[in-house]
Amino acid sequence: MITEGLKLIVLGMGTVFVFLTLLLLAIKVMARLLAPFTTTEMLELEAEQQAAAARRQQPAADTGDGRTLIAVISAAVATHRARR
Amino acid sequence: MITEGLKLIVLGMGTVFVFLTLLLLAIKVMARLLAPFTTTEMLELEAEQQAAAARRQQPAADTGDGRTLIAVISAAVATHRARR
Amino acid sequence: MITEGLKLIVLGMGTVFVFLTLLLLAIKVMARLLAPFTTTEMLELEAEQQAAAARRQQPAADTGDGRTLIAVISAAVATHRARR
Amino acid sequence: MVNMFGPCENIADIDIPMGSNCFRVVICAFFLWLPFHSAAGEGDAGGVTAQISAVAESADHAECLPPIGELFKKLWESTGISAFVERTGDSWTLGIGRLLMIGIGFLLLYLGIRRKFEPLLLVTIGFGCILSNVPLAGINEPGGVIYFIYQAGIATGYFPLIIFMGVGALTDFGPLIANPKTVLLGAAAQFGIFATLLGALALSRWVPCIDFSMRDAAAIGIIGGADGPTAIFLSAKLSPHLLGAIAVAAYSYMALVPIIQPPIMRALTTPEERRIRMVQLRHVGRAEKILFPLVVLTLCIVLLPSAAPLIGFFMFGNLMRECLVVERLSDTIQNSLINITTIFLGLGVGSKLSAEGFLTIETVGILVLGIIAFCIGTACGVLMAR
Amino acid sequence: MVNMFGPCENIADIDIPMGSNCFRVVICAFFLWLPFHSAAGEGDAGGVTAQISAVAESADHAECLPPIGELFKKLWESTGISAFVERTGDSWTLGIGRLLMIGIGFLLLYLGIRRKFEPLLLVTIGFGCILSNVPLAGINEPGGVIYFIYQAGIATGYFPLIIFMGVGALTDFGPLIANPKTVLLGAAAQFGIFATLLGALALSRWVPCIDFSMRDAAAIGIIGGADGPTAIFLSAKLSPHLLGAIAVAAYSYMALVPIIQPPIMRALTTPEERRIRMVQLRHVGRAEKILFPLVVLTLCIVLLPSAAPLIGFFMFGNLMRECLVVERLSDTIQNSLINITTIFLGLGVGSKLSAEGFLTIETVGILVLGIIAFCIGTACGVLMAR
Amino acid sequence: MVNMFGPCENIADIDIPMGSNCFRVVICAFFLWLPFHSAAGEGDAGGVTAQISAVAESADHAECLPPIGELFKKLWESTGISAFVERTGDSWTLGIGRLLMIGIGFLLLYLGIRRKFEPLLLVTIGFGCILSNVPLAGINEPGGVIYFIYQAGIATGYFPLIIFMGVGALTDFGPLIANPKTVLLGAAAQFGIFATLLGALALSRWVPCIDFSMRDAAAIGIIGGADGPTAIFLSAKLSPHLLGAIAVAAYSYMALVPIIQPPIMRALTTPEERRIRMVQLRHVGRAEKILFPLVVLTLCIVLLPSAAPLIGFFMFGNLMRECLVVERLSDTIQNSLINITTIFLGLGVGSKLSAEGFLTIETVGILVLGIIAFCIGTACGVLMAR
Ligand code: NA
Ligand code: NA
Ligand code: NA
Repeated sequence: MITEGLKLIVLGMGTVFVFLTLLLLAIKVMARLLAPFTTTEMLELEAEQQAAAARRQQPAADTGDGRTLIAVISAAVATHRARR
Repeated sequence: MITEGLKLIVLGMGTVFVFLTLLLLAIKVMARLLAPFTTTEMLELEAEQQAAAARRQQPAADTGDGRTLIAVISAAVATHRARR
Repeated sequence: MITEGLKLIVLGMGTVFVFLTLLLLAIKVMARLLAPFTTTEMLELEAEQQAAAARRQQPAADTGDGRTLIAVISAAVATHRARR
Repeated sequence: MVNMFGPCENIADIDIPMGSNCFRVVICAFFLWLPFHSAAGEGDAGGVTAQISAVAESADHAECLPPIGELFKKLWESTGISAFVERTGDSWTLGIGRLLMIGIGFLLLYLGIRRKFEPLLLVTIGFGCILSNVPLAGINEPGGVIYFIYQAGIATGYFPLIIFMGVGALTDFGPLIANPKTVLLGAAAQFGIFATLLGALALSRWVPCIDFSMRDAAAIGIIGGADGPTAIFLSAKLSPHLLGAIAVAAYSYMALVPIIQPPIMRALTTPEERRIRMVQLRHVGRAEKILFPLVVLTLCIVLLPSAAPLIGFFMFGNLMRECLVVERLSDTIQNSLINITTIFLGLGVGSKLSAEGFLTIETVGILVLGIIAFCIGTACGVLMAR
Repeated sequence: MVNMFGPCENIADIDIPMGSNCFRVVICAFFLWLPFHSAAGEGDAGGVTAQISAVAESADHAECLPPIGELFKKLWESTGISAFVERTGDSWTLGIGRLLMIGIGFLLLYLGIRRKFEPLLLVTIGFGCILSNVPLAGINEPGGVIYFIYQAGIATGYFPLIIFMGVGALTDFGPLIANPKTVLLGAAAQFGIFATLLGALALSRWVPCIDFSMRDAAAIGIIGGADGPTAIFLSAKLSPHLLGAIAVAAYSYMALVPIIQPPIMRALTTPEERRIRMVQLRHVGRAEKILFPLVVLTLCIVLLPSAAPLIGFFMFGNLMRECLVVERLSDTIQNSLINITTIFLGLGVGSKLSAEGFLTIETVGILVLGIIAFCIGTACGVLMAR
Repeated sequence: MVNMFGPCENIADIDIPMGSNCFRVVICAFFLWLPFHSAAGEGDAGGVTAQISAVAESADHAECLPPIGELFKKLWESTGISAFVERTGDSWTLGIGRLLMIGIGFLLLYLGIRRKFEPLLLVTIGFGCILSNVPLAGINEPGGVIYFIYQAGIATGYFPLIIFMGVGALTDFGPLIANPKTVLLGAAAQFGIFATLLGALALSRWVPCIDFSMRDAAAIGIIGGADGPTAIFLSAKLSPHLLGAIAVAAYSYMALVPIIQPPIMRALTTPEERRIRMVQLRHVGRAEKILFPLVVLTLCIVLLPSAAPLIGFFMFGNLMRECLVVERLSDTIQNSLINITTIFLGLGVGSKLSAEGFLTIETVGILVLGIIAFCIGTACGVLMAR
């Protein structure tokens, strides 16, 4: 029985390595093929974050008139809606 | 077979028109019978909207003390509760 | 048949009383055994409530700068998150 | 969000206010389906006249429909009016009886929607009752959907068990643990139950047309406990033919609790007594709340194992509520799961509201017994509480 | 929230970014399972070669595996590549046909995800199609999960009924009640339906390889109504072997509504007419909204009882939405229940997208008929609306 | 919100703090049900003594109960105490064995609630274990609810598939795609799996009372992968009689991951190595995330089609999560659907924790093997990662 088990192990380990290696290659190929899309997306994301940061800095100046609070509330509401 | 299809069409179209015409009549009869309720409901709704509008105008005057914000938050919370 | 029904009633009522009495005893025993835990928990709860009350009193003084509102919003958000 | 399952709103959104065209499609489609319907072998075992069956067979085998005049005659025979009229000749329960039961379904909807009597159950039971009594559609015959719901969920007892799990997850036993003497008020339910049982046996003994077996009487007795899911669970086991009447009676009287109880209470108690009951309860610890369902379950296993399915699921729900480590599951049980089960439970109970099962003198007896027993139960509860 | 059903994220959280190891476990586990797979008697009735079966038997009885070289040969025979190649010899529908259908599954995913054509259905149908056509896995054979979903939920008609209940709970009939004449626009759907039916019969008559029965033609006709759940419900009854093609056609054309309708509408109406339709509707009262589903149901019972299951569930959903006393149930129907049912409905429809059933000249005919019929339907709708 | 499914809270709301009277109703009702119980033919095939059966028969046929003294004797015979005592005479697994298993159920509840070891599964499995071992109630016999849950959802493999869909919808493969080399860490799981398999075979060879077949050993091996749903899915196929022990072992060791892993990791890695792993990952695009599940599925179809059900449902869930056009469905899967399935999966696994199946030397072997294998798996994972 233990010999049978060793057979199973050779069979299993060998093929699992083949499978996982192929998967590793497939992911790398996919990443290379899709690199342009990924880069564009990343740049857009960064631009957006910078714009958001800029927007965030400006209203911080005029705290007195309640705009910050309204912004906080709106952001909370937006987050909440986005989450559902 | 195509003759059979035409029979089905005559049968189907005829009866569908009968059914839909009866439905049309039924909706009209229902609307007439329920007209008093609908009118009352509509008037109540309008009164409520006017009251709400009046209420909304007043606190807009005193923005300084934060009441507007509290109203905004309460309204948001109420909407949120109503929605669930 | 009615005699049979009376038999069922005697059987049922008797055993239900036994069951409920045992349950009553079990709850009392449980309450006594767990009394130390319950007391600790209750004291913690009270301490927390007092702390919360104290915290609530303090910021009530400086309403002008919007901290109350932020506290209200944070509390609402926290409650909302806790509830899900 | 609205436009995901049909083109209904698309069309409306663009330009023409067509409202929803979905149901018009259904109507058209069904006129197409009509001639093939019974041969499709779906549902209406005894529900379609032999003639239509013949049409369908010819349509099926020879691919050829009868002449147009005959087709219109068949069409007439497949309408509900024709079915109500013609079937009444064979058996009143198939013709006019179905019409009466549809009326009762509408009455239940009225009670649920307008009077707000236990709407969650009366609306679903009422609609199930209407659908079960539609002639020629076979919704309540083997292959039909409501028949299936009853067989799969109620005859087996699974839906009431899930409801109990949900009720457990919705129940806070804190007040009971703080004031354990109230446990003995269970006798109130008991008096109601046994009074109803005796009443059922008395009816059976002295009223000529009523003949309840011991099992029937036991099932009827449960109405006196004014607990809907238990009544459904046990009558599905003890006497399924009375399930419709028992469920309707149980939920009606559950709805009457807030109406009947206050005057009885006012008659039997003094204002001082009522004020006394409002005393502050002690704080109940988390450990107590977690152990309570396990203690009840243990007692149940030791003394009354045959009640373990129902009490077990009830306490499982309560444990998930109180243990605070499976809040995901507890939330789902309290919402999606109990709601989905309630819908199907109601529809399934409706399947037992057929004319031959419901329009009997027994049902009248059950309804009358129920209301008497309920009053007795309430009165005993109040007296015990003193 | 992420870490509740596996150790996947635990490992990642601590130190090593292992990502999710769940699926690696699955892979390892399946290599273990492999030699026993067919003897486990699960799913692959006709799906596994006799040799593997023999291995499994020996593994089962004599507790002894064949020599390692033979084991690797068996392993090769249990791969998908080998199955696609070797089966093509027996029957192209089992070999290359499955591969083509998997391609069609990916195409449906593309349409759903990238083109956003009815994604809720095309993503689920597409994935169901891929899984159904995996060789040797037996997912679409007795014992397999998608076969079970089809048999339990679609062949019986239960899933479309639940979807209809959900659509009812999502539909606001207010505009229709305010302007009841739009009801007659149902004729638009009707023209589409009957034109498709006639087209199907004409194809059957004059195209040599196509041979639709009357039932098939009726089922195909429903595509012209551009309503997915109705098409699925009725083709499961009338001609299940065409269900795959009909469902794909129906959902594709539903998705095309917003693309095809505006130009046809612009061609057939003047700007003034289009503006006129935007007039303010009257206020519709709550009582009207509550009674509307009951009126439709009553008419259906009186005139067309065989449509009662579908119309009944549709109106049940709508009543729960409008009656406002069972909001719990209405919410659950509009969310959890319809979503869960949609997932399984899509997977189940996918089971009808097998090579032998779908890769036929009939499917091409159905797809062509569908698009023509849909244009006719839209044009008639617009003309009727004038 | 609380008062919708019973009169429980109504009564409390008004005046008298009755708490919930639901369960008292259940108790009363069950005393009524008692004499009829076994004749109702529900569940307890082998679970009720012949005498009670005789009572029930007489109650059924002659409508006549035995004298009151004898009734109390029967009542005693239907209590749990009596069953535990008397059955021990026939077979210890029916008497004292059930009591021990109920104790193990309470232990699992303790581990889940107090120690917070995988509470979602250990609480439900623990409760399922308790309910399955209640004497005379027949919950785990044909007709009983937990028996049904096991047969319908676990023996078929459907519940683990749904769980996998949910886990897929909860898993973010971003880190794995950013750093694909971590895929090879799957070998960690593999070493655990094969070490456990060898261990099981060794036990079977050298320990006298243990006799695992090749199938059993393969099923036990999966514990080494520390993945609960896979272990349940495959042991339901390979050796259902060990499912209880395997599931308990798998979930216990899953719970131990965060406890056992850090010290092993600290022993095998240097602080510098641990810091290196925290490097910033690259941004992973939406297209990559959408294609990843499809790539895995394709590889699986090509190389290992027999794993397609599990991997397919896993990747279906992940695709729905990432494609962003079916968020409704993805939300429902991540919440209602996976929660409902988890509840029933746990209860169903509990049905395999019966005394005769679980209280064996094999179970001890499995538990010991599991803990050793888990340590090996973790150590190999860490070593591979270097
Ligand atoms: Na009588
Ligand atoms: Na032809
Ligand atoms: Na041995």
